[in-house]
Amino acid sequence: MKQFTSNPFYKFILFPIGQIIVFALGASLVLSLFTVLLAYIFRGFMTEFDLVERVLLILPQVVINGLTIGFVYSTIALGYTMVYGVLEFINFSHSEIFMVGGIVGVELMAYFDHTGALQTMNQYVIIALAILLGMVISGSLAVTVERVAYKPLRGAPRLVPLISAIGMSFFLQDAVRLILSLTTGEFNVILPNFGTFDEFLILAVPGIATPLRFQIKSILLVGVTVIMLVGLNYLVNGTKVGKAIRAVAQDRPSASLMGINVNMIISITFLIGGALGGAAGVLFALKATKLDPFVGFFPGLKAFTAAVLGGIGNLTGALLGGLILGLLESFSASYLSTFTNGAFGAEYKDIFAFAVLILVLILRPSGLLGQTVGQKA
Amino acid sequence: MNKRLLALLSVLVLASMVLAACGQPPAATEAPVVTEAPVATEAPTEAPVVSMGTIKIATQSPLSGGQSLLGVAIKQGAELALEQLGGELAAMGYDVQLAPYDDQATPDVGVANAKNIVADSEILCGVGHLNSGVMIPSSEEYHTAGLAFISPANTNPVVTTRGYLEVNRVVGRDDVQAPAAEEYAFSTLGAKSVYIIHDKTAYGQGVAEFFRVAAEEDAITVVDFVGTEETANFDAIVTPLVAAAPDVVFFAGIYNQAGVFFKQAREAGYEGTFLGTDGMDSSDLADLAGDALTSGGGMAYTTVAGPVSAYPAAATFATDYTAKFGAAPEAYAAQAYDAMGICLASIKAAAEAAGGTPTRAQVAEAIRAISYEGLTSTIAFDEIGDLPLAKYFIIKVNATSKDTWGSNEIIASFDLASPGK
Amino acid sequence: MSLLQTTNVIKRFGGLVAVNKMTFSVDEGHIVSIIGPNGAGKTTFFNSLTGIYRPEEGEIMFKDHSLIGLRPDQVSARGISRTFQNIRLFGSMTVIENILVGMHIRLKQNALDALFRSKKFHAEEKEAEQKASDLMEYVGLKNVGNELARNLPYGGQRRIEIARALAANPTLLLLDEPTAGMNPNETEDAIKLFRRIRDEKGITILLIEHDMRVVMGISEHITVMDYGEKIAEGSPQEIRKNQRVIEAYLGREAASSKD
Amino acid sequence: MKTFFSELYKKANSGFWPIFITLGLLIAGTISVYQSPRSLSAFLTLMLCPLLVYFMKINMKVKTFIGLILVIVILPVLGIRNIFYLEVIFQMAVFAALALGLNIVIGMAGLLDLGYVAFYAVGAYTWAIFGSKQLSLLHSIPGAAPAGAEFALSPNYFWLFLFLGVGLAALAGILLGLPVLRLRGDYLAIVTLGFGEVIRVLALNLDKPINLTNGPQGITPIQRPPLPPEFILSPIRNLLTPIVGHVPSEAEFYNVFFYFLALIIIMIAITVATRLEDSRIGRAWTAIREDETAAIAMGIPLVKMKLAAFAAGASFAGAMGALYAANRTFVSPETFSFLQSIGVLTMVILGGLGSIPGVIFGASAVVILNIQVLQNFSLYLSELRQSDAVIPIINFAWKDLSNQLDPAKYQKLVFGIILVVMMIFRPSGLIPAERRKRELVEDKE
Repeated sequence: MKQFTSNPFYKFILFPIGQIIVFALGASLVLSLFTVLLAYIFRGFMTEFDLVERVLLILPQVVINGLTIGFVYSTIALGYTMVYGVLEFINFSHSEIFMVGGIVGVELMAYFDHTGALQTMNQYVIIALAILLGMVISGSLAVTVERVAYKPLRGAPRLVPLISAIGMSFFLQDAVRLILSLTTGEFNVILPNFGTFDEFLILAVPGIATPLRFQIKSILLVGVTVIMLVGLNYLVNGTKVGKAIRAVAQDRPSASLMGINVNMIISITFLIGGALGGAAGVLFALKATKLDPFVGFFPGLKAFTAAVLGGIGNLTGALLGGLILGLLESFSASYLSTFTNGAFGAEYKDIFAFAVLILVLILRPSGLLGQTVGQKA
Repeated sequence: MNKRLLALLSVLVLASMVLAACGQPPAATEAPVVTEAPVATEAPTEAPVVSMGTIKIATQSPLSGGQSLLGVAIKQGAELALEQLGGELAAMGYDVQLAPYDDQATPDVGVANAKNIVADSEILCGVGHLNSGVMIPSSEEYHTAGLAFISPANTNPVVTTRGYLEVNRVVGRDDVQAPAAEEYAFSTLGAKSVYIIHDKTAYGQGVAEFFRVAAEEDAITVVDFVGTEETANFDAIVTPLVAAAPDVVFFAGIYNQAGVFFKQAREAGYEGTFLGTDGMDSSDLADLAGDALTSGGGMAYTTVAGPVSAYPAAATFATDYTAKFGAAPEAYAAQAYDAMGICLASIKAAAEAAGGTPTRAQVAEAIRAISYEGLTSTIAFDEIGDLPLAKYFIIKVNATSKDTWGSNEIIASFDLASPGK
Repeated sequence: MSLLQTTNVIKRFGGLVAVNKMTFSVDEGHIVSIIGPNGAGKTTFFNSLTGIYRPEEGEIMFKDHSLIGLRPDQVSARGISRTFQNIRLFGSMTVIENILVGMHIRLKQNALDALFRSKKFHAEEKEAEQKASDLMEYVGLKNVGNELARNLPYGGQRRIEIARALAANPTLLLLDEPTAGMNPNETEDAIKLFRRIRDEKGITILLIEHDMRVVMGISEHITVMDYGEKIAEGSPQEIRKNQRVIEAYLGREAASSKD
Repeated sequence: MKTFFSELYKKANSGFWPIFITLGLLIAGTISVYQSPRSLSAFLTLMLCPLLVYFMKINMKVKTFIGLILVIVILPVLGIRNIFYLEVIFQMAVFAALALGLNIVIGMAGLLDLGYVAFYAVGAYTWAIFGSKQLSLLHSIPGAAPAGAEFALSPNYFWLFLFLGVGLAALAGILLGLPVLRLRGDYLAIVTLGFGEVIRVLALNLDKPINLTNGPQGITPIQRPPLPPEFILSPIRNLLTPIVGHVPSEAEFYNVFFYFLALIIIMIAITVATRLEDSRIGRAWTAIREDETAAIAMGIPLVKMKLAAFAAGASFAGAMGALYAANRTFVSPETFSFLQSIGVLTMVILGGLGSIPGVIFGASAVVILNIQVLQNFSLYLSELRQSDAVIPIINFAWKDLSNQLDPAKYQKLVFGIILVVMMIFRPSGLIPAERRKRELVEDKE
C-alpha cells in the first residue's frame, strides 16, 4: 500500500484528480441537499407554485453553472494563495492579471478571425494557443508588476505594498483601456464565433423530465482547469522549484541561507500565479464572450474570498474554496428570487461573496483547510 | 517642511498655468475652451453689423468613454445646427458660440459642469444630456439658475414631471415607450409571459417598471423582474429564465450589456423573442450578440429617435452631417440639431421682443411659446416641456453584425401623447 | 504574601510545550529574576503573565486576583508593566509621547475633554507632561523629549522603554532582558537604576536575564528555567552552587556553540 | 540647481519677503480672477495663496488675518462672479473632510479602510430619505412620482439631520468595526472594501421590498436648509451688487451659503482631528499604528480604540454626506463607488498619511486635478482635434488623434500612478506628518 501511494502516477495524477472530484461532488451534493431541504420546509408558504418542483427543475443546471465558475475562481485563487504563502501579501492587482490574460486570448482569436485562420484551424488548437499566449503574457506581466511595484517595498510595513498593489490594479485597468481604445477605438473585446463550443451535450437521465445540458465550453473549461491544477500540484510538490517555493514560504531567511535565490523564487511564484490567472482569464472569456478592462474586479475579489475560505496559503484550500464559492454564488443567485418571491434576487449576487468572506474571517479566520496559527506577536 | 517640495510645487503650478494658458484659444483667456462657431466668420455679412455681444449655447453630453459615440453625435448635431441656422442671430449682431461640455455620463461631473455652465452669463440656452441619470440632477442647477435646457435624448419622465420651466425635451418618454413595447409584445407577438430584466441604472429600471405595469394590465404573466449589474456571466439569471421559457424577454438597458446577455441566453437554449428599448440602438449590439438577434423569436426594440431615414425632412441633414464630420449621424444627432434650432429661434424671438440681448428667463419663456418646424417634427412644448405628441418607433433587428445594422426595419411608428393627456 | 503567584502554568504551541507546569512566586518589594538558556521559555512565560498568550492550564494570581483570560491591556491596568526583549518603542512618536502613551490608563480625560479642551484636560496634560519629564530625568535622559524615539541611541531607547513602563504606575515591573546589548558601563548604570526603582518607588521587579552577572548582582531570588520547566530556584548563592543549573547552562552553551 | 532653489527659498522665506510675496500673490490672484473669472490659471494662482500662507514664515496673527480675508471676503465675492469656483471649493472642502476622516482611520490608527465612502453614503442617504418626498413613496414604484407626495419634514430639520448623519455614520463605523477589527490589517482592508460595496449595492437595491432608497433612480429633490432671513441677506446683497457687477441671485446666494457651511464643517473637522490627535486618544491611535503589541501591553484597549477611530473617521464622512445631499438635492448610488473610496485614499496618500495639512492639500490637489485640470486638458485636446492644426516636427495632424485619448476619463490611471509612485518614492506624502514639539520644562533650563 505504501509503495502504491508513493507511486508518482498515484501521487501526482490520480490523487489530485480524485481530490478534485471528491470536492466538486461533495460540495455540490451538500448544497443541493440543503437547498431541497429548505424548499420542503418553505413549500407551504408558496401558494402559487410548488417550490420543490421549481427548485428541482433547474437544480442540475445550477450545479453545473456553479462548478464551472467555481473552477475559474479556484484557478484565480491559486494565484492569490501562492503569493500570499510566499510573501504574506495580498496581490490586489491579480484580478487585472486575470483580465489581461483574457483580453490577450480574445485578441488573439480576433486576430485569427481577421486573417481567416479561425475557420480553417482546429478549434482546440486555437483555444490552446490562446490559453498559452494568455499565460505567457499574464505571467510576465505579473513578474513585471512585482519587480516594479512590490519589490522595492519588501520589508516595509504590511499596508505599504498593499496600497501599491491597489494602485497597480487601478493603473492596469485604465492602462489596458487606454491601449485598447487607442488601437481599436473601443475597449470591449468580443469573442469571435467559431467551432462547436456553443453546442450542447445533452444527457437524458432516467427519472428527470428535462435532460441535462452540458455546454461544450463548460466541459472544456473544467477539463482545462483540472489539467492545470494537476500540473500545479506536480510543480509544487514534485519538483525542485516547488520545494524551493515551499521552503521560501516556510521561512524566507533560512531558505536564503540554504542557498535558495529568494528573489528568483518570488519571481517564479508570481510567474506561476500570473500564468494561472491568465489561463483562467481566457477560459472565462470563452464563457463570457465579451470582456472589458474592468471585468477582473469581481472575479478577483471572489477568488480572493475563495482563497481565504479555503485557508490562504493552502493550495488545496484554494481549490476547495473556489468550488464552494462558485456553487454558493450560483445557488444563491438562482434561487434567492424563488425563495423570497422576488423581494431579493440575483442583484445581490456580488455582495454574497463578501458576506461569506466576513463570516469566514470572523468564525474561522484560518479558513477551512488552514491551520490555526495565532497572530504573530 | 522642506524647500524642495515647495520648489516642486511652484514648478507644478507654473507648469499647469502654462498648460492652461496653452489650453485656451488665442482669442480669450477663458476656460473652458469654447469652440468658435464657424458662423462668425462664414456668415455672409455684407454690411457690417453693430456688435451686440456674445451669446453662447452650451451642450452637455458624454464626449469620452463608453457612450461617447452618442454623446459626440449630440454635440455634433448641435454644432451643425449652429453653423447652418445661426445666421439670423449673427445678422442681428450677435457672435453666437458653442460651449461644449463633457458630462462623462456621470451625475457628479454633470452637476459640476452645470455649475460651470450657469456661471457663464453669456450662455442663454443649452442642449443635453444623453443620460437621464445625469440630466435630472444637473437640471436642478439649470432650474435654480433659470437657464433653459432642451434635451435631445432623455426619456425618463421625471426629467419633465418636476414641472420646471427650464427643462424641455424633443423626444418621447419612457412611460410611453415602454408601454409601446409592451403593446407590441402583447398584440403583435401575442406574448402570454414575459421576463423583465434591467441594468440597475436610472434609465433601465425606469423603463422596466413601466413595462411591468403595462404587462400586468394586459394580464401578461411576469415570470420574474430582475436587475443586474453583471456584465460577463449571466448564468445565474439565464438558468431560471430558460426553465421558465417566457414568450418574451424584455431587456431594459444598454446594448453592451444586453448583447452579451442575449448571446448567453440563446446559447443556454432560450428560443423566444428579445425586446428592448432605445438603449439597444447601436450597431455594436449586432457584433456582441451575433446570431442571437435573429435566431429563435428574433429581437426588436422601441426607440424615440428613429434612424435618420425615418424623418423625411432630415435627408439633407444626413448628407451635410456626413460631409462635415465624416461619419453618418448616430441616433439623437437630428434631435440635437432640432434642440439647437429651437434654442436659436427662441433666443432670436426673445431678443426681438426684448429689443436687445434677452435674459435667460425670457429665453426660457420663448422656448415654451415656440412652434418650430424641425427635422423630426413640428415641435411645440406643453406646460411641462414635453411634446404634445411624440414619435415612437418599433424596429426589428435583421442584422447579425455591425455592417448589416442598416438592414433593420421599422415595423411600426406611432405619434403618442404622454400619459395623462 | 506574594504579589504574583503562578501555579502549574502550561503553554503549548501545537505539540511543543513552551512552558511546562511553572509554579513560581514573586514577593512584594523584591527584585526577582528568571534565568535560563535561549529558548528555555522565559519570554513565553512573560507573555503568558501579561495576557499576550493565554495559558492552556494553570493559574496566575496577582494581588489575589486571577489574571487568566484578561487581555494585555487589562493586565496592564491591574498594575503590571513591561518592557520588551527587542525594544518596541513607538518609533515615529517623540520620546515624551512614548511616555505619555504609557500613562494612557492613568489619564482620566475622555474624547469630549479632548475636543473642548476642558480645564481638566489642560491640567491633566500639563501634569502628565511634567510627570513624563520627571520620569525621563529619573531614567537618566535629558533634553530629548522632542526627539523621535527611533532617533535615539540604543541605550537611550532602553531607558525610555523603562520610563514608559514606569509611567503606568505599576506595582510590578517586568523587564525582558533589559541589559541585552549594553556595554559594561551601561549595564552598571542599568543595575543602579533597577535598584533605585525598587528602593525609591517601591516597585517590585521581575526580570528575565541572560547575563548571569546582572542577575547575581541584584536579585534577591532567582528562578532557573530550562526546556520550559523550572529546574531550580533560590537565592543567588544557592543558584550559583546548584549543579543542575551549571550543567544546564554550560552543557547547553557548549552544545549550542558546536552547531 | 538644487542649491539654487534652496537658496532662493531661504531668501524668500526670511525678513519681509514672505509677507510681501504672499500679499503680492494674493492681490495678483484676486485681481486676475476678478478680471477674467473663467480663467483656470488665475484661479490656480489664487489657490496657491493658502499654501504660501501655510508655509511662509509669517507672524501667526498676520497669517490668520490673511487667511480669514481670503476665505471670508475674497473667495465668496469672486465666487459670485463665477459660482463654479464655489463649486470647486465646495468639493475641495467635502473631500478634505472625507480625507481628514479617512486619515484618522488610516493615517493615525493605521487601519486600511477601502470602503470609506460607505459612511459618506450613510450620511447622504440619511438626509436624502427624510429630507425628500421619499417617505411618502415607500410603497410606490421607483421612478414614478405619484401626485400628492409631500415632503415629510420641513427643511429646517436639516440641521438635526446633519447631526443624525454624523451619529448614524459613526454607528455604522462601530457596527462594521465590531466584528472585523480583530482582523489583521490586510484582511481588514478587503473586508472594508466589501462593506463599501455592500452599502452601495443596498442603496441600489433597497427599492424593494420597500422603496427606501429609490434604487438606481436616486432620490430627488432633496430639500436644502433655508437661507438666512432676508434682513441679513439684503444688506449683503446691497453690499455685493456693485462689487460683483450684478444683483446676486438666490441661486448664487445658495452657493455661497453652502460654501460657508462646508467651510464651517471643515473647520470643525480640522479642529476635531487636531485635538483628538493631540490627546490621549490620538496618542493611543498612533501607538497602535506603530506597534500593536507594545500598545496593548501599555494598557491601550485595542478594540475600543480602533472602534473609536472608525467611528470618528466615519462621522466626518457622515456630516459631509448630509451636506452633499442637500447641496446636490440629489443622491444616487453611483456617487458611492469603490473608485470614490480609492479617490479619497489617494488624497490621503498624496498629502501624507497622518498629516492633517497634508491630507487637506492632497484633497485640494486631487479635486483641482480632477474637475479642472484634466477636464480642461480634455477639452483642449478635443478642441485641437477639431482644428486643422498639425504637430510641427512629426507632422501629426491633431485631427487623427483618437478621441479616446481623454485625460478626464482616466481618473483610475491617475489614482493608480499616484498610489504606486508615492508608496515607492515618498510613502510619507508630500507634506509629511510632524509630531508636535512640546515646550518642556527640561528645555527651559
